[in-house]
Amino acid sequence: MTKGISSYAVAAVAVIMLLAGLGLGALVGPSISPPINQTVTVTTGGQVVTSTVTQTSIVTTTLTAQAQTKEYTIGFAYELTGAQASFGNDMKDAGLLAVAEANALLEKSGYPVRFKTVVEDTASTPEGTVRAVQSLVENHRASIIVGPISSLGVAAVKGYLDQKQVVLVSCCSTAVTLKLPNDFIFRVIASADVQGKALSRSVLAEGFRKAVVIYRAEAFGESLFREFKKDFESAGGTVIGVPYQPDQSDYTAEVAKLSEEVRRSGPAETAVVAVSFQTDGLLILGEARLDETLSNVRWFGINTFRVPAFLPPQAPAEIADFMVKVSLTSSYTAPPNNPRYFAFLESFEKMHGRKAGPQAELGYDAAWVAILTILSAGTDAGQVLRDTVIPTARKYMGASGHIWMDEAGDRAIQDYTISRIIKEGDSYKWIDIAFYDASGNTVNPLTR
Amino acid sequence: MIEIASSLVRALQSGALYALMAIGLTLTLAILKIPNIAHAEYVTVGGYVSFYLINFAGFPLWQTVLPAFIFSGVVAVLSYLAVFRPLKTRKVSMFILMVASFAVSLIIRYSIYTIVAAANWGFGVKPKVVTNVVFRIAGIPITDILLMVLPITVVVTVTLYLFMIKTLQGKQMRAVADDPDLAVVSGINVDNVAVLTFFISGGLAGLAGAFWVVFTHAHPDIGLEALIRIIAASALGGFISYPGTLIGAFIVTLAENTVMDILNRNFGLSLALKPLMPMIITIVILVLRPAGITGLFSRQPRGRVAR
Amino acid sequence: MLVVDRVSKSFKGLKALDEISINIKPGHIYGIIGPNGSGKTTLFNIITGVLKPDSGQVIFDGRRIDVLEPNSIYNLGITRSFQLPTLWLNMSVAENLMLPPKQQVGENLRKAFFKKAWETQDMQLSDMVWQTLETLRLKQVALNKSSEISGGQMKLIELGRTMMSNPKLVLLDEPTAGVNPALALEIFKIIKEIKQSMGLTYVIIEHRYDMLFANADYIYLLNEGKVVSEGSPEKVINDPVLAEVYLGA
Amino acid sequence: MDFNQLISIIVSTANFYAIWLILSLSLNYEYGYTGILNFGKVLFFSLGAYSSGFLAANLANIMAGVSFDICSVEAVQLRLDLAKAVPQLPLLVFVASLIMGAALSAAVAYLLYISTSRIKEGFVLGIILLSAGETSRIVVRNYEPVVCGYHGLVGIPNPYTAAGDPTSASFLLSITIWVIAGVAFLFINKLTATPYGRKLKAIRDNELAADIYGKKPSHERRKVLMIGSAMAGVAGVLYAYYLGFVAADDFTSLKTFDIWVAVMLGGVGNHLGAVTGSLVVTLIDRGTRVLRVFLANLSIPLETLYLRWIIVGVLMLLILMYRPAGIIPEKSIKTLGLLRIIERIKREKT
Repeated sequence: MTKGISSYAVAAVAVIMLLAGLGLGALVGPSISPPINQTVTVTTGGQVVTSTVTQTSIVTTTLTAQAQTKEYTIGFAYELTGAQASFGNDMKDAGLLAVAEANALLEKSGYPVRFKTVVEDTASTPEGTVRAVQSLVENHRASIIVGPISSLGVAAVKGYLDQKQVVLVSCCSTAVTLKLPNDFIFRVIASADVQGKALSRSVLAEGFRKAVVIYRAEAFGESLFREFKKDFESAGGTVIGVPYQPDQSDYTAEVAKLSEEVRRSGPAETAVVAVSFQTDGLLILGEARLDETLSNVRWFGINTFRVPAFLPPQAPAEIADFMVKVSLTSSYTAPPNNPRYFAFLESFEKMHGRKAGPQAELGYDAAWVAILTILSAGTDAGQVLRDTVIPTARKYMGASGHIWMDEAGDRAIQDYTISRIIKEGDSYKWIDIAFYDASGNTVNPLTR
Repeated sequence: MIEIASSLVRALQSGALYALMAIGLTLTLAILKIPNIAHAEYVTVGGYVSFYLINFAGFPLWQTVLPAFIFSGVVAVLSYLAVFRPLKTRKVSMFILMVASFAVSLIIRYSIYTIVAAANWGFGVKPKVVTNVVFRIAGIPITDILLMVLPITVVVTVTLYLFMIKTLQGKQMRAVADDPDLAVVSGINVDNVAVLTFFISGGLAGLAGAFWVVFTHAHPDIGLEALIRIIAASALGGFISYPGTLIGAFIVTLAENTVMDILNRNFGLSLALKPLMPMIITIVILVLRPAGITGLFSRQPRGRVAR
Repeated sequence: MLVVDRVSKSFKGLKALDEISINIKPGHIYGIIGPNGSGKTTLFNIITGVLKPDSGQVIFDGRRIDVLEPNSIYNLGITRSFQLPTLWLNMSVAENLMLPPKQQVGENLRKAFFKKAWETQDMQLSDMVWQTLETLRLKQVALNKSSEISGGQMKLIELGRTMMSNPKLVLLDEPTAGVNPALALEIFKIIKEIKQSMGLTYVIIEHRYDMLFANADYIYLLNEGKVVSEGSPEKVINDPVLAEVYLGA
Repeated sequence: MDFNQLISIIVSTANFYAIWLILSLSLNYEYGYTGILNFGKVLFFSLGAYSSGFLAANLANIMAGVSFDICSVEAVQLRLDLAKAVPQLPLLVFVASLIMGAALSAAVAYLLYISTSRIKEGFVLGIILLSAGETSRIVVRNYEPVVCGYHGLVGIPNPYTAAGDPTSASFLLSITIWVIAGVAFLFINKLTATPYGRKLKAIRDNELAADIYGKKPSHERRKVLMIGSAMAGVAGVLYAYYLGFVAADDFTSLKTFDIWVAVMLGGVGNHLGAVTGSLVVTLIDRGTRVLRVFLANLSIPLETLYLRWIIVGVLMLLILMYRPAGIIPEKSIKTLGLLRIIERIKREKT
């Protein structure tokens, strides 16, 4: 008899402990870091008085209030640890730049809106992304989420965001399966098909009809390879793929395979295309350097190669020399000579003391789209924001070009500039040689 | 044929490095009965010592080897003194030691993460010194890393072997491996032996790390990434055999390079499946040949050992 | 009752048992003596199924048991104790004693859910445990964790577990090893008591020959895996082989 | 902080907590009670998730009579549309997934156990399970037909689509998750507070003695591993439906270690320990996120992102050294018989 009671008592205690623990966590959490959109900052003269009030209550203050500043929180969910950490940190910093710029402009104009950022780490895993986004939405009341890089992360939070009605603007997710209309997911990058075509056309434009592609065996790399292959073969070319598991520290076997495929297909008329990120790209180039065949063919790469991390002083000069030797040609997501792109690069370096990494312009644009959306909507109601993103983005000219979103909330047109690395004296430089015209699917050389 | 030959050369190169990493794991397991997962982190520590000296002090690679050895050895000894010794005196089970080593590995790895982030070194950066091709045999590149690592592995192996059988300390180590209680009774200071074992195994891992970082890149996860191969190599040696571990390391890399190459060539198996190889080796070895291993793991009751 | 028929066992070429034969009849106390390494514990391990013999067979109540698993041999009625106590260290003394009884309904995965099915049995069990605790004078530590009691008490629990399992044949491996002389005497007294009251058969390995010779009905002297002398205590004690074996003369 | 915010924090934390609780309970049943070193917990967890994704995707295709590639955007749209058109369907698929997830995990556990029956050492079995988990992850991520390989399977509909609006549907799902976790707790509690639990502990504490005293260690271990894996499979199904998404890349061995940390912190061999341990791990996750933002506001230059892991590591070491039994130490299984002995001893003392 007593036995039965104790078993249920144990269960009851467990449940009470669970609730108490959760309640404690929830109470402690926000009280350490007060939710910002409930904080009203009153600026009077040079003095700033901050008082926390509920949204409906009226601010009463003895000081003469000149203007009430409304503060919105933009939540950044980026890959700050794990496999894509170097990527995620760049995106986050680019986004922070956008918010700083926006706040400076708003302050100058005296418009009573400010933006606050909260950064959370997704640990480069789907579950980590869910936890990060939940914390942003619930602990910090983020009006809009910017990030993450990985399509898996975006896919993992899609259900949650649709239910909570919070808009997410992703910088870099390219998965085709997320091309769904009427959801809360928006992407300032074109899905893989556009980039695949641009890459394919840039190879074709140089007269190659054979290509060997070494690519990351994950969502991004695989879809890009698929689209590349489709377009390249439609133009009468042949493509061989060498997939590799990303996040390893040894790619010798894969590079040897690549070399073998190139030799088989004829080094003179074959282009090597690398679909890699920064860390694996460095390893692959470092290994390919030692290979005779691969040192004497033309290389093409995606935009990740066109970053300072591949050049001295951040990387050994031998790798940069190799890139020059094989005339590595890379495309990046911006229209040629876009002043905003160069302004972005400059401001980034000024703010963070280092050069922007691959695709950082997309992180910058994603944050700007989020900011402009809130400003145009004038509210942080999720439904309204969702309907505002597409028209707002269409009006925005970003560092990565014009962000024309289709009905699914994905970028429909992407500008690509094709550039090649050269060595001038002791320094290495990327020069723009052509641009990709998405509407005609052609590559046009740049003439100055 | 030439492809097979060149994959053999590649297997030899990374096999020698994995062998250096795995020997230490086998040493601590066989002598002290500590399954030290944190062993992989000593590789990372050595790698970062070498990376720092190369990139910020302008050292050539060969000069970074000794500092990496000593530094990693010291980190290993510290982890022994701070964690494993107190636990050992409590006579905890091998499993508890493994859990503790997992905690140690978390602490070391994320401390490195913190340092790298604070110093703004970047993740996945290539050190300034790179591998170079010294000469080619029939088109197969022979790199300077291979020419450095292979002799070092041979020298280290032979030295360690001689050390174990000729010197007093080596004999003590073997005595402790055979029967720790008996060793205590015969007047061996087990604690000194343990410190020495940790210094040597941590040092060897650090030494391997110094080369490994040049071969790959500087990232706090390089040790973790190598861990499965280290375990597989050690498993092939039955977790106790020191030459077995050596051969095991070569078998693992052989499977990852040559066997994978053959599978890819003849059966169209995607190279993306390469990381399966060490896992499959581990499973097959443990399922087919558990006898060599069960001797080590005597059936200890959990908690305090009745004695 | 138990017949060990020309059993051999070797470890890495070392012969631990060399065609050994033993015959145990019910209702007696048998003693097994011999120097270290003479194969006494190996013999127990083979009888209880922990080890499989290289050759020969073990027959219990007309049934060949050397092919069976330890748990099946136990269910036939053979139980044993160990020289180094192998208690369930994270459990209390009382629980250690509650475990041995056979056919506990509550130990069945499917029936465990239905408390009614096993409650009465568990209550009866507690009475048995209580009695055993009384016999062994262990009540004061009944609720202690079995890793936190003295070595002598551990030996008593080893003995208690054999009592709890309602066996026909009990093999005791040095029941008084590491125990003070007073308690050792006590232990043999208890063994005799149980033998009387429950009619059990005992086979005892013991280094304290004085006690064994005083209590056993029949002695086997083992050396290098063979029986070198057997018979009544008086016979074995006067056998010159005994001195030879122990003094190496 | 207003009430709704508090509620939503509790709800989402409790969802993860409940799923983690099922895993910790099952691991505690396997390790804490029976001493099985299951380093491959994530394998059985993932099998549950894969079965949900696989069933949801393929049944939707079959229902609609189309043969889309389950990974295509059309198929995703179809799944979501079909759920709205036939609102009972997702609930049905959910129940089917629960059954299939549990059965598949148990079956795989069975096969793995009998194929390694020659191995007597638990440590070796643990390493085999660990390797098996990683192997299955790499194979599934490279093999599209299961759950779309590296792309992951998007659009597993909420089982309570019939409820109408997404908020109440997801709340119903949350309640389902909690109820299942509660049932798991009661189930495992009732199962082990018996002579059966005592027998398992005997196998754990000393396998040889248990064998000598007539318990069948290998036999019982197999059953325990199967039941524990089935529970993990159920947790996997709940996880997949909660996220509405499955990807093989989510199931790295680090997840297994998270569960181990929870069990070791909480205290092995008692279910309250698992309850507490997974609560601590959950709160560390939320807590360090808050702490990080707090420290960032103080503009301390140190990167505190990695602090969480260092805290977990230090906490584990402290527990192992100073409180080896965990936060809540193991207690005797108080069956009626034992209670009677306790009573008698009390009576005798007075």
